[in-house]
Parts: sequence; C-alpha cells; structure tokens
Amino acid sequence: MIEAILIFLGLAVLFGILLGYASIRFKVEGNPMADQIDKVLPQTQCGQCGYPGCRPYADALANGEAEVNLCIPGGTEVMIEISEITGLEPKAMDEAASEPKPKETAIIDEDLCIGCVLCIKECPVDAILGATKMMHTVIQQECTGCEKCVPVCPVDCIDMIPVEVTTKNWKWPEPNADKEKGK
Amino acid sequence: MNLLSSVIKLVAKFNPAAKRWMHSFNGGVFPKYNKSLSASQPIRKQIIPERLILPLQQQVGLTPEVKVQVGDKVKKNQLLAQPSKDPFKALSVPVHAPTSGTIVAIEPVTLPHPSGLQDQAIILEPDGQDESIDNVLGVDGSIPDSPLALKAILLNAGIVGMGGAGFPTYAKIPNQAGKIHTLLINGAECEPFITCDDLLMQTQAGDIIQGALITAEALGAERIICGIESNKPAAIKAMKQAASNTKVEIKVVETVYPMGGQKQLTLELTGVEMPHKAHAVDVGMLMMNVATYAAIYHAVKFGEPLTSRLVTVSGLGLKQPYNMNVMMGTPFSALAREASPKSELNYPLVMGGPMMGFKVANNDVPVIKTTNCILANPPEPVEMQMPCIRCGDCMDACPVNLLPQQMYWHSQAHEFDKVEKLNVFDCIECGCCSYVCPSHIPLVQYYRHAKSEIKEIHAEREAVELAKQRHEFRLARIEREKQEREARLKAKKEAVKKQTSKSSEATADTTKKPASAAAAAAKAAAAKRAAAKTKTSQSEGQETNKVPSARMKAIEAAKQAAQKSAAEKTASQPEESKPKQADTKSAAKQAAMMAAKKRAQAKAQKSEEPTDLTQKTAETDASKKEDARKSAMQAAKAAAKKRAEAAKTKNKETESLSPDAATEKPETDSSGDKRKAAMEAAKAAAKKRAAAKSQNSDKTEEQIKPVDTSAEQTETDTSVDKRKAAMEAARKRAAERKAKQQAEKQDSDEQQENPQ
Amino acid sequence: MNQPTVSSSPYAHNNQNVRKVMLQVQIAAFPALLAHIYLFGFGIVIQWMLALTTALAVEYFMLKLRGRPVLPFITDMSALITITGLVFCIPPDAPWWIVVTGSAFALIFGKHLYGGLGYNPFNPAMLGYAFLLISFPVQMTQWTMPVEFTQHTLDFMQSAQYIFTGHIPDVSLDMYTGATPLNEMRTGLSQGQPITDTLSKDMQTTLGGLNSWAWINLAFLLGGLWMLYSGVISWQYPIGFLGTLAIISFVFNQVDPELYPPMDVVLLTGGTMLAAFFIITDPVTASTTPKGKLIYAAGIAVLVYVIRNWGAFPDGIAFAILLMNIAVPLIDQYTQPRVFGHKR
Amino acid sequence: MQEYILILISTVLVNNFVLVKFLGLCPFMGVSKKTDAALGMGLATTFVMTLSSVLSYIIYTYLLHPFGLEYLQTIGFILAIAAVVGFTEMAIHKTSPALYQVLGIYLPLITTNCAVLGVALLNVGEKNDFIASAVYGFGAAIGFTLVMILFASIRERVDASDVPAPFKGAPIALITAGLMSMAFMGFGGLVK
Repeated sequence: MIEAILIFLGLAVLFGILLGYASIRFKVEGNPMADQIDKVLPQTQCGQCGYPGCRPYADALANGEAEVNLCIPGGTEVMIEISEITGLEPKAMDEAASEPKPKETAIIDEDLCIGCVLCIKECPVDAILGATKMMHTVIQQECTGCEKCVPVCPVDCIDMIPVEVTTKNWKWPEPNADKEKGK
Repeated sequence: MNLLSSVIKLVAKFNPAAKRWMHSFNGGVFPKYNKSLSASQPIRKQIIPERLILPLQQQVGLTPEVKVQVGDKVKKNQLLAQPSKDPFKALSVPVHAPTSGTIVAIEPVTLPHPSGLQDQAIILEPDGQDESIDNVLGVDGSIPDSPLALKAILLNAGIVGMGGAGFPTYAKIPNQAGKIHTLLINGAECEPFITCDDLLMQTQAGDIIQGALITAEALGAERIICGIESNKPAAIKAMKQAASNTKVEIKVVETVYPMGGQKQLTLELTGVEMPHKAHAVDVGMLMMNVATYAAIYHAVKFGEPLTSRLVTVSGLGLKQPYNMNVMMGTPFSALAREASPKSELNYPLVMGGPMMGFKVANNDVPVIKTTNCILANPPEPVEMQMPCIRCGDCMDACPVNLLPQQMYWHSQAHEFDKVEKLNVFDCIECGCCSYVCPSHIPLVQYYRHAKSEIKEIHAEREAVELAKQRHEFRLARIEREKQEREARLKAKKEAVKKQTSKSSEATADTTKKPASAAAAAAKAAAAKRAAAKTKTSQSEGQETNKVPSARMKAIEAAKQAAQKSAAEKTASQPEESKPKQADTKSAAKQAAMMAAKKRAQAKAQKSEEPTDLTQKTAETDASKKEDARKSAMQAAKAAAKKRAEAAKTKNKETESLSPDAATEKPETDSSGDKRKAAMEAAKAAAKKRAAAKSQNSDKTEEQIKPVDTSAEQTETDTSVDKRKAAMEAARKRAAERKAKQQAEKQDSDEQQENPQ
Repeated sequence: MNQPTVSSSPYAHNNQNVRKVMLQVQIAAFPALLAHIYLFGFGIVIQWMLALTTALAVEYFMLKLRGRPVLPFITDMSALITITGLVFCIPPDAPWWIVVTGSAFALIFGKHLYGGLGYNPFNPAMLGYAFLLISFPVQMTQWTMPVEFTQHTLDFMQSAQYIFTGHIPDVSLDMYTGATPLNEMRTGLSQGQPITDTLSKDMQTTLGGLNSWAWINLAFLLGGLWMLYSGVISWQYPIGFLGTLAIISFVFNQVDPELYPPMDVVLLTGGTMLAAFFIITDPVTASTTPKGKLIYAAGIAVLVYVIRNWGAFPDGIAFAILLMNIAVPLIDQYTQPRVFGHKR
Repeated sequence: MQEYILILISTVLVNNFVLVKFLGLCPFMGVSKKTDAALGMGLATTFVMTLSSVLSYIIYTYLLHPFGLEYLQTIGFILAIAAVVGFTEMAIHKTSPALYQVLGIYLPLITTNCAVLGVALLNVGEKNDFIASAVYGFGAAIGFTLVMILFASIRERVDASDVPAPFKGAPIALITAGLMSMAFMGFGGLVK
C-alpha cells in the first residue's frame, strides 16, 4: 500500500515537473484566435453585432464573451467559419441575416443633402467626403455597405443601391444552378 | 521524322487518338471543320447596312470619350470617340466612322458579349455615299523607326488583336526596340467554320507580310515565323509566294484544335513553352493574328484606321455562307440575312466559332473588331447532362494539361480555393474538354463561373483589407485628434488668459497673437473663437489679408497637386497590365468632388448673408469669417485626408512640409506631427483669407459660382515669392507621394496581374 | 423566355456519351460469358438474370427514394457493368440469395448512398464481392468444377434447380463442386505440398493444354484488347497491372518455384484478366491522372500478389482493388500532371 | 529484426487499431474532414502513442510489476498518457499555432483516446520487451495516421458528392469507414 502511494506520488511529481517546464518553455503570447476571426469577418465595421467594429467583436469572440451569430453582414457563412475557429456550437442567424444580401453601397442624393456632416462622422471607413453645408459624396469603392450612415441622415438622402453589373464585373452563371441539386 | 509521321498516320487510321502525337502540346481535338462551307465562296462585296452600331466599351480598358454629337455628319474614317485619359495607359482605342453618314443617337444597345448586357454606343446612319477622309492618321508611308512611333500609329488607328481577345495591339508592344527577337504570325485558324483568316491570307498575303515586316523593322525583331495549319493549302501557297525573298518563314503546322491558341502555336513554331503568367514580351516573342498584321500595314502605309474586317458568315442554318469585308457596327442579323438562311433566324447567332464563341443575346448586335465569324447553327437537341464518370477524356484532350474533371468536381462543390490550386486560371477556355465529355457536362462554363467567382473572392478580400485599414486609420485619427484637442484646449485656455490680461494693456501687441491662438484652436467651439476675435481689432484682418492669401494659394496648389497626383496615379500604371478601373474611377470621383466642393464653397459664400441673419451674431464680419473658414477648413482637411490616404501605412515623418508654413506657425510646429501642422497652417490661412475676402471682395465672391478659381486669382497677386515657395513645397510633396503610390501600385499590379 | 439562360461554348460535341461507353464494356465481356457458359454450364446465365432483376429493382427504388429521374439513370447501364463484374466472381451454382444480396449490397452501399453514378469511391462490384466473401465464405469458395473434370456441365434447368433449391434430384453434386486452382494451391501449401506438385496434378486434365480458368482469362483478355483498341479504357490500367504482376511473380518464382507459382499461372488464374480489363478500368473509382493510373494499377498488382500468397483469401482481387480505391484521392492529389507553362 | 517487422506489419495493416480493432474512432471521425488536419492529428498521436507505450512499459515493468501493483496499471498509464499529451499540446501550441488551431478540441482528447490507452494495455498483455513495445506503439500510431489520411482524403471527395440528404456528413463517413474496414480485412492472415 505504501509503495503504491509512494510510486504514484513520485510519478505525479515527475510529470508535474515535466509539464511545468514545458509550460515555461512553450509559452505562447497573445491570442492568435482573435486575428483569425478578424480575418474572417467582413470588415464592414457596421457595428450591428453590438461591438464598435469588427476587431472588437473578434476580440470578444476570442475571449468567449460573444455569440457566434452576431455578424449580420457576414451571414450564415461567416457564422459557421467563426464557430469552426472558436469551436463553439453554430447558432442560427436571425432570420433577416440568414441570406447574404447582394453587395450594396450607399449613394447620397446630392440634391437633397444639406451638408450636416452627420454621415461623415458615422462612416467607419472614411468613405464619405464633404464639408459642413456642402453636398457630400460617397467614395463608391471604399463603401463597405454598412448602412450606418442611412439612419443618421436627417433628410433621408442616403440610399443603398446594389452594385451595378457591367461587362467588367459580370459573372458567368453556374451551369444548371436552377435544376439539379436542391441544396 | 517523315517516317515517324507516316507511321503515326497509319496508326491514326485505327486509333484516332494517335493523331495527338503529331503536335507538341498535349491533347487537342479533331472536330468536324466545315470550313469548305464558306472557304469555297469568293469574298462578297461589302454591304452598307441601314445603321451602324458602334459600342464605346471595348473588350478591355476604359470607355473612350465621345467626340461627336447627335446630328453630326461624319465621313468615313472620322474620329468618333477617343480615350480621354492618357491612352497609353487607358488600354482602350479610338473609334472611327466606318462610312459616311449621320450620328442619329448615342444610346445603350445590347453588346456582343456573353452577358447580353447593354452599354453606350454611337448609332450611325450611313448616307450611302461612303465618302472618306484619306490618310486620317497623317502618316507618310514610311516605316516607323521606333516601337513608340509604331505604337502611336497603332493606337490612333484603333487596332486591337483581331484573333479574339481584343487586347489593344499597341499595348502588347514593348517601348524599347530589340525586346522582341521573334515575331510570330498566327495563321492557324483552328476553329471550325471560320475561314476569314484563310481567305485573307489567300487574297492579301502581301499586306500581311508587309505588315509583319514593318512591325519587325520597328521592333528590331530578327525572325518572323508564320504558322499556318495544313488544312489551308491555298493560303499556304499564297503566303509562301508573298514571303519569298523576305525573311518571313512560313511553317505548316498540324491541323488540330486549338492550334491557333497563342501559347500552343508558339510552342509548335519555336519549341518555347511560355511560362504561365508570362507575357509575349517576357520571352521575346510577339504573336499576332494575320488580320492584325494586315491592319497594321494599312494603318502605317495609308493612314487608314481599323473600320472594317473580314468576317465569316457561316453555319449549317445558312444556304449561302460567305466571307465579307464588313464594316464595324454592322448588325449580325443583316449579315445573316445576306446568306439566305434556311429557316427563320429565331435562334441566337453565335459570335466566333462553335468551340469558343458565344451566343449573342440579340441577333441585332453589331460586328466589333474581334468578330471573326457569325455562326448560324440551328439548335440541336441537347443531350442530358450525366454525372461525371471521371473517364479522363477531358484530361487527354486538354491542351494545357489541366485536370478538367477534378476542377469540375470542386467547382460544382463550390470549393473554389481548390479549383484555383488546380490552376484554373491557366485554362484557355478552348472547349476541348466539353467537346469530348461523354457526360455532356458544360465544363467550360463551370470554369468560367469558377474564374469569376475566384476573381470576386479576391476582390472582396482586397476590399475587406482596405476597409480594415481605413477603419484602423480612422480610429487612430480620432484618437489623435482627441488628444490634440485636449492639448489645444489647454493651450488655448492659457492663451486666452494671457490675452485678456494683455489686451487691456496694448492693442497693438495683440494683432498677431490672437490669430495664431485661434488657428491653434481651429477645432474648438466657434463661439469661443468668435469671442476671442471680437476682442481683436478690425485692423488685424486688413493687415493679414496679404500674407494669408499666399498661404491660401499654397493650399489650392496642394489640392490641385493632390488631384493631379490622383489622376496621374491612374494614368501612370504600367501599360502592359490592365488598369484597375476602380482607381481611375476614384480619381475621377475625387476630381468631381473637388469641383463639387468648390461649387459648394461658392454657394456657401453666396449664402453668407442669410446665414448671418439667422445666426444673429453681433458682428457680421466675424460670422462671415467663420463660415468661410469652416469650409476652407473642411477643404483642407479633405486634402489632408487624401494625402494621408496616399501615405497610408508609410511613415508620416518622411512627408516634407512647406517650410513657410512651418516657420510661420512655430507653436503648431512643435507638435511634431507635420501634417497636422500643415493643416493647421492651412486652416489659419483660410481663416485669414476669409477675413480678407469678406472685407475686400464681397461682391465678386457673390457673383461667382462656377469659376471661383479666377476670382481667387484676382485677389492673390501679392507676395508672389511666398506663394511660389509654398507651391514648390506642395509640388515636392505631391511628387513624393506619387512616387510612393506608384511603387505601391506596381507592387499590387504585379501581384494581381491577370494570368491570361 | 424573357430571360434566356446563358449557355457557354463550345457548341460542338464529338457525340460520345456515357451509355455508349458502358455498352462497349458490356459487349467486350461477351467472349468471356460464352466461354463461361461452355466451361461451367448455364449457371452464370441464371445468376446474371437474377442479378439483373435485383439491380433493376434496387435502382428503381433507390432513384425513387432519392427523388432522381428514374429513366435516364436506370438506362445508363452502369448497374449492368457492376453486376456483370460481380457475377463473374460468384460461383456459377451458388444459391440464389448470394447473388441477390451481393448485387443489392453493391448497388445500395457501393453506389447510391454516395450519390449514384460517378460519385462512388469504391468499386461497387468488388464491394459486393468482398461483402459476400466475408459473409458467406463457404458458399463463395465452392466452385462448380469446370467441364474438363466433369466432362459435361449441368444444363439450364438443372442449374436453376440447384440454385434455387440447393439440390438436384438423382444427381450427386460432389463431383460438380470443388475448390479453384488458387484455393488448391493454398491448401496444398499448407499441407506441405509444393506448388509444382499441385500444378502438375491440375494439369492432368486440360482443355487444349490450358485449364478452363486460363481459357476464361484469355476470353477476358480478348474483350479487353478490343476495348483498348476502341479507346474505351486507358492502356495504363492493364499494362500497369499485368506488367507489375508479371514482374513480381517472375521474380518470386525464380527465388523459390516450390513456394511461388510461375508467372503464366499467376496471370491466367482467378480474376486476373477480369480485374485488369474490366474492374480496375472503372474510371469512377480509379485514379485518373496519367501517372496515377499506373501507380494505381501497380499498387493493385502488388496487393493481389501479397494477398494471394500470404493472405487469408485465395484471390485478393477484391480487397486489393478496394484498398487501392481508398488511396485514389491521395494518388490523384500527388500525381497531377505538369500544367502547360508551369515548372514542376 | 524479423520480429519487429512483423509487429510493425501487424499493427499497421493487419490489426489496424482503427479499422480492425475499432479503437480511437473519436478523432478518426472528428479530425478527418481535412487531409492536413488528419496528418497533423496523426503525427501528434504518433508522438503520444510511441512515447506513452514506452513510458507505460517502463512504469509497468519497473514500478508496478516488482511491487505487485499490476491492478493499478490502468490508472498509472492514464497518468503517463495525460502527462505526454499535456506536453505535446504545449509543444504544438508553440511550434505550430495553425495545427493547434486545426486540431482544436481533439488534441486534449488524445488523453482519453482509447487507442492510446489501448496500445499501452495491449502492449502489456502481449508481454513485449522494451524495443518491441516501442515498435508496437509506433506501428499502431503509424497505422492510425495512415488510415486517418486515407479516410480524410476520401471524405474530402465524398463531401463534394451528391450524397442523399439523410446520409450527408457523419452517416456516409461511418459507412465509408465500415467499407474501409471491410477492405482492410483483406490483410487478414498476413501475420499469424
């Protein structure tokens, strides 16, 4: 009996020392998970997740403080990717966000704009140009379509318009996308 | 060699696949060529249709700018549209009138494009006279002595690759002579049905050879090799005859599809396998289609722009297929009607051959520079698509050695990263795989779909990265501004304290200080500033109105420089790479915004009076100053922002600053952030200018709306050298920025250069 | 039709289709079928019809259950190829439920659960065969003795009776069933009898110098050569398989002829030729890159030889093929050909 | 020498831990969605298995057996395995964060991987000597890695297939595993 206790005590101490050494030798700084999540997020900086931007949400996710299904623009696809990274259970998205929307950008109706600069302050990527009392303009290819500027406009002059299809960005449709597999 | 080929021919009788051993690239197919349908017919006389449709948007590059108006009478060869930007970078070519007539409309029409989308086009109603302007390009008929001279002619003639890709020919040619050692002539018209190159070689062999010789001369190329498929004996004979006594070698190549592919024919003719992603220039070889060479000859010798081309009108649905020298813009339906269709043309025509062409969305689409064939094949019953049985026939047929069935497998499962890894971008979309597929899977369409998806994924990834950077930058800026504001508030409080104590003592002393104090607190509450200013005497404004206007000029100059640099950024891209449309757009947008801002500025000036009233401030002067100052501030900020954007991740310190501004505002200079200082200076300047304006040129300001620059000029004749210095500094800065940007641009371009 | 669906080039086709390919394979199996009937009696015809009925029923139900169009897929003849491959592996006078369960298992688990034609990672015929071999070893190793031993074969009715009832009145069946040569070699070896002895005993009764197993194999070879000629199958499969098998068996036979059978016996016994031309050439489950095909075929050959000589089963064809099927995705991944313009 | 080769063949092919003994099915199903992850998991398990089978041999032969404490072997082995796994986890976390990320929860799960404990226990049961123990553990791990990679590559292919809806995902993976197991029966009898 005493041998058993001694042997197992010895083993435990031995392994404890080994693991203790390893934890010092192989110390890892930082949380690589947040970076990884940040890469997956759509970077619209829309704040619809309740965090002030994509990075804060990623940090919160990495620390296990947030749900996986908060990213509305990312939709189900991003949610699944997040759950794969974090190892959390995938959760259903809100109904509105389950289908990814076609990409839209904000367009300011320049006749209506009163130049209040409210939208400029709101834009998370500095994609709106303009000055007080002057008409504002959205830099189209920098707009992430976060829609943050839409509610703040006092005269409702901002519209979300789907990106126009031209011969340059036209995509070949997938063959038989309609029939065959009803995925 | 001969023995071997005869043995192979013998084997091929038993096993058709043995024919594949005869050529140097993998695979290939042997479709029914049906070339005799149109090749046996003589070239028909040109028809002048009721109307010509000339789309502005070309295969690649930017949309050129229209130079005519609706109702204009034009003559043949007259310039109708021209690239607005530096054409050497815009990758688009001018559009010329194919015949004389009237411009009846400029409106969107369906394009000859697989998408069937619409875009702007010039509609020309021919008058039937066919009056032309001779030598519209103004050439003297001599051979251009440098690649640049040749490129200029090719650009003005609007010549693009006529084999199919439609890439502007001038853009394929390197700027220095001697870069190309071998010039290749592509006479391997491998698509079934098409015979236009065949007939061109038969009838205009001399022109083609001359065109090649001209090009070789200008580029300093030593060898000229022409590859013609063995199924065009008449063309071979004509070309051999025309090439005798010249350095042009005529090589007969095997008849196999896709022998006419650029890389395939290059390998066959020279034994050089072009590395993927490499351009012709990289291996010192340049290949062009026979029709392109003929067009070069006509442009260089006679100054004729490219306004017509030989087109094959063929197909099983036509009774009398033919070839014709067709004017650009002729609707397909008009040409098909000429060939007396067997039944009503209620099925879509195909532009190009059956292997690589596409069905047009509307049979009235016009002939464009890349239209080599109009095919009318009545629809056949489609075999049902079966699942892929991985038989590997597609792999055996693929001329690029890809694994089509694996690419298909992943494409249909939407695993696009794997498709990309299988080198889908090396696919030339020749259609061999679909042709042999026993399961009748539209493989090529899967790859096209996958390619556009992958491209979008990449673009999105880039956009995400950009958005992230911009957001992070914004956060940093907000943080910085917050800190600075606090610091400034503190400084200002002290200043105000001092000031109040001083102002009671001597008014003369304060003339300078309040200005600087106010400038430092440019972002602080307006009321406070107004209060501070009311204390200062009126003379301040008058006194400073000369110096600040110079500063204001500096801002203007900086703004303009920024604008210019933005424009140049797009323009100065390396010409062999396709320009990022986005950039040019953004430049245009920014320019537009500048204009808009100026207009708005003017407007704001105009509405000063009513604002004043509503604001109900005691001193109208002060309020005026404020309005103008605010707007100027915003403008300066915008300029600064743009500058910041350009510099982006680069370190901020390197940015040099106008020494004037720095010395003038020692307080702000100490803050360390030079850009900030510049902004500060600009703001101060603007404020002073506004003050000056409000006193000196109220009336002129109120009148100007569209041309405020001129108004500004009138008031800024003073302190010339200061302005010069400021402008010099601004220019330097702009140049620096430009260089940086260009470097970045080039980097990114190299990375994302289209592998095709 | 206001929104015409965009269709992509090419608009030409060489008019080959899956059905034609399958039909050619089926035709190529005919010489072997005829030889089989002559040598082993009509048992195989009954088995084949049983399997066909089973296949039709299974295909119909599975397609219905999966909600796929029945007619085009039931007529693609892939099931026919599967059962043909399977039937040749089953003793001609095995009980009826053997072939029924075997082909049902092959088609359901081997094909339809993976999504039907084109998606199955395992060769269905061999899956069915392996399944039967493991589940019913006794029935599967009791082969009908060929005609050179029995002098005459069972006629159609007798075979049918035997298959369905398990006995035939007035006929002693012991003389009609026995072990295959491969099996005999194994038992001989385990009893300390050298291979040469077993073989020479076998060779006492021959048909024109060859036993009937060799004849069947030659018939398969004939059909296979025709398929090669008509381009239905790639040359890499049979060449890689037979070549490797020949080399290994030659080497081992040189080392110890007592223990290892000679090359010609290895090549002409069991299902060697059936596998070489009909089973491993099934492109769905085989590797498809040019190099991969050779590796795949050679791998099967090695495994066949290993299992035949040292394993627990007399003929390792089924397991060898299934094992290489498992490796196919990896082989494909690592044997991609050099793409034009790319360096290795 | 021949003995070790036979042990190797036996553990890798004939008595494959996953497909014949049906041990370690949890990571076999869990980490086989991607070939890279499967390879990583296989390598990690190889490390753990070899080390733990040697360690458990030492513990058993020099500590438990002399004192007659054989009845405590399971708990002793688990202690050793847990320590090795903990060490491996930290090492991977440091050296290959990507792999660490990919392996996710399955890395700590090696601790309770029945294959690892199985190796240790079976090894003792086989009465192997020291080198044989190492070979046994290593062979078992190689067999595990081999079928992991093969299975993962097949799964990648099957995932892109038109599998009927009720069989998508785990069901078809289990069927595939079953069929693979059937194929591995072909190795039966290679080693007596």
